[in-house]
Amino acid sequence: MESLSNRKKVVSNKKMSFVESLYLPAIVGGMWITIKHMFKKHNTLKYPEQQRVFAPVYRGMHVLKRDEQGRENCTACGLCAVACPAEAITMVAAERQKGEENLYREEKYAESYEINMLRCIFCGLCEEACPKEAIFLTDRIVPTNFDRDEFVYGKDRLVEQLDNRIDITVRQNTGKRGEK
Amino acid sequence: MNEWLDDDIKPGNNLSKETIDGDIATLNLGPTHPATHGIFQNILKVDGERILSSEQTVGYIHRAFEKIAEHRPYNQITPLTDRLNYCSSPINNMGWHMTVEKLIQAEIPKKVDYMRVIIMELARIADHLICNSVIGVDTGALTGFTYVFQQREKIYELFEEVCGARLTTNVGRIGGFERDFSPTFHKKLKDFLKEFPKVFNEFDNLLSRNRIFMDRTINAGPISAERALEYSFSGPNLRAAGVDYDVRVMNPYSSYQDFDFIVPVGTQGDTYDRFQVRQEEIRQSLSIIKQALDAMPEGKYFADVPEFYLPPKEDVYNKMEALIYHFKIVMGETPVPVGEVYHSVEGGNGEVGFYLISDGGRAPFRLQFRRPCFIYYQAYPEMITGQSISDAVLTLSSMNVIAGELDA
Amino acid sequence: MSNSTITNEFALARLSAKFGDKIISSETPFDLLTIEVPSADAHEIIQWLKEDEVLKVSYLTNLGGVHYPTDKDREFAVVYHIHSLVNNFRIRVKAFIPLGNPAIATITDIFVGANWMERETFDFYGIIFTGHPNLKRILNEEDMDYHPMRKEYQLEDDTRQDKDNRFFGR
Amino acid sequence: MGKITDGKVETIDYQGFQLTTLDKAIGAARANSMWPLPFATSCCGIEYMATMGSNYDLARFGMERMSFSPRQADLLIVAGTISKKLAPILRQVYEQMAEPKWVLSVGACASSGGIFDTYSVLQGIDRIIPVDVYVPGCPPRPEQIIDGIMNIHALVKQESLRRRYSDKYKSMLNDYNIETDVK
Amino acid sequence: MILASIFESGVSIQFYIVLSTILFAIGVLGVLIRKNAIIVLMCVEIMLNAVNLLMVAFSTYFGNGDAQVFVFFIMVVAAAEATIGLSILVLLYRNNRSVDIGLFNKLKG
Amino acid sequence: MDTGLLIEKTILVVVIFAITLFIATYQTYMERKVAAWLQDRVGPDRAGPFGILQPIADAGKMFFKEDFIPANADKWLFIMGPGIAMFTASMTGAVIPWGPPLEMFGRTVVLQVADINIGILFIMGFASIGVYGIMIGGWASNNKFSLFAAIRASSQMISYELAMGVSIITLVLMSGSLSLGEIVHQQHGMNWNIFYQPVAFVVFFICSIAECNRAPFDLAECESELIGGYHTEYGSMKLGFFLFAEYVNLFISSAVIAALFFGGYNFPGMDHFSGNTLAILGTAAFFAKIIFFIFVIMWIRWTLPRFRYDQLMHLGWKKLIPIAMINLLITAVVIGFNSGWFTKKSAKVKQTEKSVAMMPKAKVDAQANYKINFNN
Amino acid sequence: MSSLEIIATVLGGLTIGSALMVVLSPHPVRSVLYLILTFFLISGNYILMNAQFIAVVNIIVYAGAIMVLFLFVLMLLNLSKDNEPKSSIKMKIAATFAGGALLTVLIAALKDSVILPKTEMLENQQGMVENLGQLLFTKYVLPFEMSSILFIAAMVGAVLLAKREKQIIE
Repeated sequence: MESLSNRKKVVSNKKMSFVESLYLPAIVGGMWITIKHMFKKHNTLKYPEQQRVFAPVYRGMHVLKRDEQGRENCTACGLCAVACPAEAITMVAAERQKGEENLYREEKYAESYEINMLRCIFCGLCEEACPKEAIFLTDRIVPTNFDRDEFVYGKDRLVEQLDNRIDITVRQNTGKRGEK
Repeated sequence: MNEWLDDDIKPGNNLSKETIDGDIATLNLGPTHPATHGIFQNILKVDGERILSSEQTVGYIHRAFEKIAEHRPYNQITPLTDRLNYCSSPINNMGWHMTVEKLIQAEIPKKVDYMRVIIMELARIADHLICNSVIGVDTGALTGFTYVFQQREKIYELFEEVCGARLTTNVGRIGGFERDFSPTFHKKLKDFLKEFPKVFNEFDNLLSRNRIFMDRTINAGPISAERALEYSFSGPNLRAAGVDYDVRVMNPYSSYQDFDFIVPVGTQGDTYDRFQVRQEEIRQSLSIIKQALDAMPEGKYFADVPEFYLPPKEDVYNKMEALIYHFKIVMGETPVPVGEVYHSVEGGNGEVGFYLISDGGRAPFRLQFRRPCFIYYQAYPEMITGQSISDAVLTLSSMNVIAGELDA
Repeated sequence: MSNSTITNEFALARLSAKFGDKIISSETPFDLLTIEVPSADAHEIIQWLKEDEVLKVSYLTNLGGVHYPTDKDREFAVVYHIHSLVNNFRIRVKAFIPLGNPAIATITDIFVGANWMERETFDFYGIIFTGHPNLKRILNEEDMDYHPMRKEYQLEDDTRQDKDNRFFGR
Repeated sequence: MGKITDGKVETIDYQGFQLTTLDKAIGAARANSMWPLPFATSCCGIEYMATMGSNYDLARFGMERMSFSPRQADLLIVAGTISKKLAPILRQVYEQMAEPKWVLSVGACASSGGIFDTYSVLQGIDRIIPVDVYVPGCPPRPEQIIDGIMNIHALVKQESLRRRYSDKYKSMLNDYNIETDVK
Repeated sequence: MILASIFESGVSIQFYIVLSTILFAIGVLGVLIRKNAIIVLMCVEIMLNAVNLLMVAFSTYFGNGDAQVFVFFIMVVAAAEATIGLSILVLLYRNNRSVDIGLFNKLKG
Repeated sequence: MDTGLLIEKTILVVVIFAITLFIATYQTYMERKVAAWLQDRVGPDRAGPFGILQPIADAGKMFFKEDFIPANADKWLFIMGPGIAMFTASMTGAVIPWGPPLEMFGRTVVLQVADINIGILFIMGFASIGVYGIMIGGWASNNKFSLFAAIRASSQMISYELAMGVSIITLVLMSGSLSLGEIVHQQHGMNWNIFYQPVAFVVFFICSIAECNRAPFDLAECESELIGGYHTEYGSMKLGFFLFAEYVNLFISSAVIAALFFGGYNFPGMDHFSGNTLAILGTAAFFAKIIFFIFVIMWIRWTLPRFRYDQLMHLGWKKLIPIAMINLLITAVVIGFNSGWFTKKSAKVKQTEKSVAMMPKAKVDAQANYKINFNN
Repeated sequence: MSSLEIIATVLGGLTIGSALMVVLSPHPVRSVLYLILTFFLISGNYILMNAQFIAVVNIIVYAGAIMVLFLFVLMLLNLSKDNEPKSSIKMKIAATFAGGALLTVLIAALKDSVILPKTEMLENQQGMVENLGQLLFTKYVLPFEMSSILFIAAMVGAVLLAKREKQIIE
C-alpha cells in the first residue's frame, strides 16, 4: 500500500544475523543487563514504614475548610453534589442561628454533609464547583476499612479540626490557578 | 509459519468442516485466565495445541458509558472518558475536550495545544510501555516489565504533578487546563527525558533481538494490511500491518502539524511487528515531547470561553458575573450549540473518535465513542486460527485490548 | 480535513450524479460531508462509495445508532462514518428507520469490521440488520429483555442503595 | 468479613475466639504468605500491576506469586468493575477457592459500583460474595492497596483456626447462598 | 557381594522359572481378555519381560553373560515394537475413534 | 551386612535428605530474593528479619489450607502425583558423592550413600521417571489445561533426555567409568571436565534446565498460557509437594552439573589439605558450586522469555541432539587418536592399556594422584 | 527360609500381583501405572540376581521411555474408563481357561528340567557393565549394529505413521 503520510518507515527487522541466530549472544547480553541491576540500589518504597510525598495537587481525601477564624466555609449550596459524577455527596442545609457566627461563615450551613468515599472517584469536580472555597481534596489518602458503612464520611471526619489544620495553600497556588 | 503446522491451515484460511477431524478439544481461554484476567472469554476449538476456531464473548465489564453520557453535563463526561482506555486516559480526556471545543468553536491558544501534546505523548508512552512489557511477561520474561514499570511510575508522578491523579487523570478542562505546569513538573519531566531512554534501551536489548523472543513473536497472530483495513484496524496494530495511517498526521489536531516525527510501520502485522512499532512510537513520542518542550510558547493555559471554563475562585467570590457563570457551568446550564460533530484523536490503540450530537441541552443528546479496541478485537479469531495456544496468548496481549475500551 | 484532496462539493456532486434523488439531504456540519439516504439504499451507496475509483471511501470508521424518540417514523438513525484513507476524506452517511420496523441491510458483506458494530447497535437500540451473520447481543447478557440505549429506558436500575435522590435535584 | 442484612453491612466479630499459640503462629504464616488471585478487570488492575512492580513491590509481603488458579489462592483481589454479566463468574471463582480465603475489594467500582450506577454494573461485589476489606479510590493508589492488604493481614492474624468451622461463618455463607463443604 | 550370595541360600532357579512362567501366562491372559489395543500391547510387554527375567536368571545361574546381551536386544525390539504399535494405534484411533482390538478385523482385504 | 556401615549409611541418608529438604526450602526464598534483586526490588522482608522465615510461612500456610480434591478427578492418582514427584526427586541424591571421605570414630566415612558402579545410569533412570509425577498429576486433575501440561511435559522430557544422555556418554568415554564417584575422583584439583568438554557441558546444562522444568523451558506450568499447568487443580500441601519436588530437582541437577563438569568437591589447591579438613573444605566447595549453579539457573529464569512448544522440540531434536552427537564423535576420534588406534600398533593395544588410553593424559595423572591420596 | 529368600518371594509375589492388576484394572491409565510398578519390581529381581546394568536399563528403557509413550498416547487420545472397550464374560472365562492351561503346561514342563551347577553362583559378575560391554562389542557386535538399524527403521516408521496427512477435502 502506498504511503499515506509520507513519513512511513519500516521499523521491524525480522532477519536474524548469524550471530543473533546462535541464541547465546542475546542470552548473555540479557543476563549481563539483569546482573547489572542486581548491584543497583533497589527502587522500592517500603510503604507502611516509608511514605511518599504526594504532589501538592494530589486529589485525595476531602476536607471541609474553615476560615482563619475557625468558621466553616461551607454554605450548603449543593453545587458540589450537583457536580459530582458519582453522586456521592449528600447534604442537609440549615439556617445559621444567632450565636453561631463563630461556627459558620455564611448564613446557611450544612447541618449534615456526607461523602460516600466508596463511591467517590476523586475527580476533583466538587472542589472546582465550590464557590466558597469550602471543600478541597487533599494529599491524604482515604484509609481502607472492613465495613462498607464506615465509608460514608460525615462532618466529623471531613471538617478540618481546629487543632489540626490542613494546609492547602500550596495546592491553591500550584500552577498559579486563578490568575487570569 | 510454524513449521509443525500443516501448510494448509494458516490464519485467514477459512477452515472447512471437513478439515476439522477427530481430536478436537474445547478449551475455555478465560475469563479467569492469566492472559485474559477476567475480561475476555475465548472458547477455542483446538486440535492438540493448534487452534481451529475461536469464539469470543465480550461485554464482561460493560458499563454503559454511552448511556451515562446522555445523563451527564459536558464537564462531567471527562471522568468517564478516563475510564475508556485507562492506560492512556489523558488522550481520551483531551479528545473529548477538543470535540466539545470543536462544537462550540473555541479558539485554543497555542500553549494549550503544546501542553496537551506533551501530556498526550506521555500517556502514549505509558500505554505502549504497558503493552510491550506485558508481551514480555506473557513470553515469560518478567524482568523487563519491572524495569519499564519504574519509568511508567515516573510518568504517573508527572501526571500527578499536573492534575493530582495517576491513572484516571481527569486532566484538562474544556478550553484548556485547570492549572499551568508547575516548576516541579518541568524538573521532573527533564529528569524523565534524560533517564528514560537508558532504561528503555535496556528493555529493548533484553527482548527485541533475542532469538527466543523473535521466534516466539514473529509470525504469531499476523494479519495482512488488506484484512486489517477491512476490519477497520487503526493505531499501532494497523501500522504493524504496514499501513501508515495515523490521525496525528492525517488530520492533525492540537498542533501536531508542528512536530516532526515518523510513522513507524511493520510488514506482516504479527506480534513482533506490533512490538517493534510500539517501541519506535515510544521513541517518536519522546522526540515529540522534546520538541514541544523546546518550542513551548508563552501565553495563557486556557482559552477564552467563559461559558465553559470556570472562572477563578476569587472572582467567583467577588464578582457577580463570574459567580453566575460559575453556577451555570457547574449546573450545566450554559447554552450549547445544536449540531453534530465527529472528532478523533490518535489514542494509544488507534483512532479514538467522539461522535457527539447536541440538541442544546445540558447533556449530549447522543455521544458515541469510536473505541478502537472494540473494533479490532473482532479480528482476533481470524488472527489466531491455525496458531498455537501460546501464540494466541501473545497475540491477545500484543493487540493491547483494553477492556474498558472494548466493552465501554 | 486539512489536507484532503477531495472537496466536499466534489464528492457530493459525484454522489448526486450517480444516485440522484436517493440523496435525501446533505449538509456539512464542521466540514464533514453528511448525507442522508433512504434506509433501503444505504447498502448500495456504501458499497459504491467503497468501490468507486475516485473516492475510494473504503475504511469504515464508525457505525452507530441514534434514537430520536420524538420524530415520527424516523425514530432511529444508523450513522456510518466512512473514511477514504487515500484521499483523506471523510463522509457521514445517515439512514433513518422507523420504530415499527427497525430494519436495515447489513454492511458486513462490505466491511467485515462492521460485524460487531452492528451487533452493538442491535444490542443498544434493537435495530435489526438483515443479513447479519450473527445478530445477537454482544455487550449485554443474552437474556436481557430490552434495548437499553433507547431514550425511554432509564440509566439506573435502582439497585443502588447508598443514594438518597432527594439531595440531587435530578 | 461483612455481610448484608437489610441492605446494611455488618461485620463478624473477630475477637470472639481466644487465640491459641498455634492460631497465632499459623495466622502469622498465613498473613505472610498470601497468594493473591488478581481478578483485575479494569483500571484498578493497572494500579494493581503498579503495586506488583518494583516501586511498591508486593513481594515484600510474600505475595508475588500470583495464583490464577483459584485452588491455590488465599486472597481474591477484585480490582475493577464487575458487571452483572461477570458476577456469576466471580462467584464461581470465589466458590472454587479453598478455605481459608479472603476477599479484597479494590476500588470504587468493585466496592460499590463507583460512578457506574447503571443497568449493567453490579453495585458492589458484596452482593454476591462476602468482602473482607474495602479499598476506596478510583483507582486506589498502590499505597491504598497495600493498606488494604495490611488490613487483611491484621484480620488473618486475629483469626482463629476454628473460625471457618464456626456456625457464624457458615450462616454468613448461607446468607450468600454459598454452599460450603467445610464440615 | 552380599546380594550375590542369595542363590547360595536357596532361591533356586525353579523359583524364577515359575515366576516368569506365571508372568508370561498373565501376559497371555491379558492379550486374550482385554479389548483395548493399548492394554494388549502392554501385555505383550509383560510377556517379553517374563522372557527377560528368565534369561537373566539363566545367565546368572550359568555364569554366562550372553543371555543378558540378549535381554538387551529384546529390549531394543520391545521399544521398536512399542513405538510402531502405538503409532499404528494412534492412526487407528484417528480413523475409528476407538482402540477396540476388534477393529483390526477391518484390516483384512 | 556390617552394622557400623548400616548405621553410617542410615545417618548419611538422613543427613542428606535433611539437607536436601532444607536447601530446597530455602531455594524458594533465594528464588524470591534473586528475582527481587534482579528487578530492583527488595523481595520478601516482612516475615522475620530480611524475610528469612518466608518459606516457613509458606509451608505453614499450605499445611493448614483446605485439602481439596476436585469432584471429577481421579482421586488416587490425584494424590499419587505429588508423591511420585517428591519421591523421584529425592532419590537421585543417593549416588552423588558429597565430599571427600571423612575420618570419624576410627572409620572412613565415604560421603556417598551408594557408590554403585552405574551411578550415571541411575541418575538417568530417575530423571526419566521424574516426569510421571507431572503426568499423573496433570491427567488426574481432569482439567484440560493440566492435561496439556502433562502432554507437554512428557514429550519435553523424552526429547531432552536423549541429548542429555549423549552428552553424558561423552563424559563416560573420557573417564571410562559409569560411577559418579570415580568421575569426580578423576577431576582432582582444577582438572575439571568443563575444560575438556565445554560443548557437552552446554548441552547438558540446557537439558538439565529442561528436565527440571525451569524457565525458559517451563512449558508444563507456564503461567501465562496454562494457568498453573499440571498443578492448576492442586492446592494446599499437595501443591507444596509439587513445588518442592521442582526445587529438589533443581538442587540435585545443580549437584550433578557440579559433580560431572566442575569437579564436585575438588578445588584448586586441595593438595595442601588432608584428612577431615579436606573433607570439610571439599564439601564446602561442592556446595558453593551447587549454589552457584542454582543461582545461574534462577538468573536465567528471570532474564529469558520462554520457548514455544514446537520451538522447544525443534531445539531439542534438531539442535541439541546433533550437537551432542557430533561432540561425541569428535571426542571418540580424539580418544582413539590418543590411544593410537589410527597408527600401526593399534591392533596390538592390550586390554589393560585400553582403559588408561581412553583418558586424556592429564586425567591419568590425576587418577594416579587421587589413588595415592586416597590410600594415604 | 533365609531373609533373602523371603525378600525374593515377596518381590516375586508383588510382581505377579501388579502384573495381574495390569490385566484386571478397568482403567487404562491405572493399567499403565501398574505396569510401571511391575517393571520396577522386575528390576528389583534383576538386582537380586546381581544384574545391575540390566536392572537400570530396564528402568530407563521401559519405565522411562516406553511407558511414558504409552501414557502419552493414552492422554493424547484421552482414553478413560468410560470409553474402554468391554469384552464379554464368556470370552473372559474362555480366556482365563486358556491362560490357566498354558500356565499349567509350561510349569509342568519346566519345573524339574534344570539341574543346577551350584558352584558358579558365587563369583557371578556377569551383570557388570564391563563384562556386558566386552560381550556386546566383540561377540555380538553385528547384532548390536543391526539392532540400531532396526531402531532407526522403527523411528522412521513411527514418524511416517503418525504424521498427519493433508486433511482438506476439496
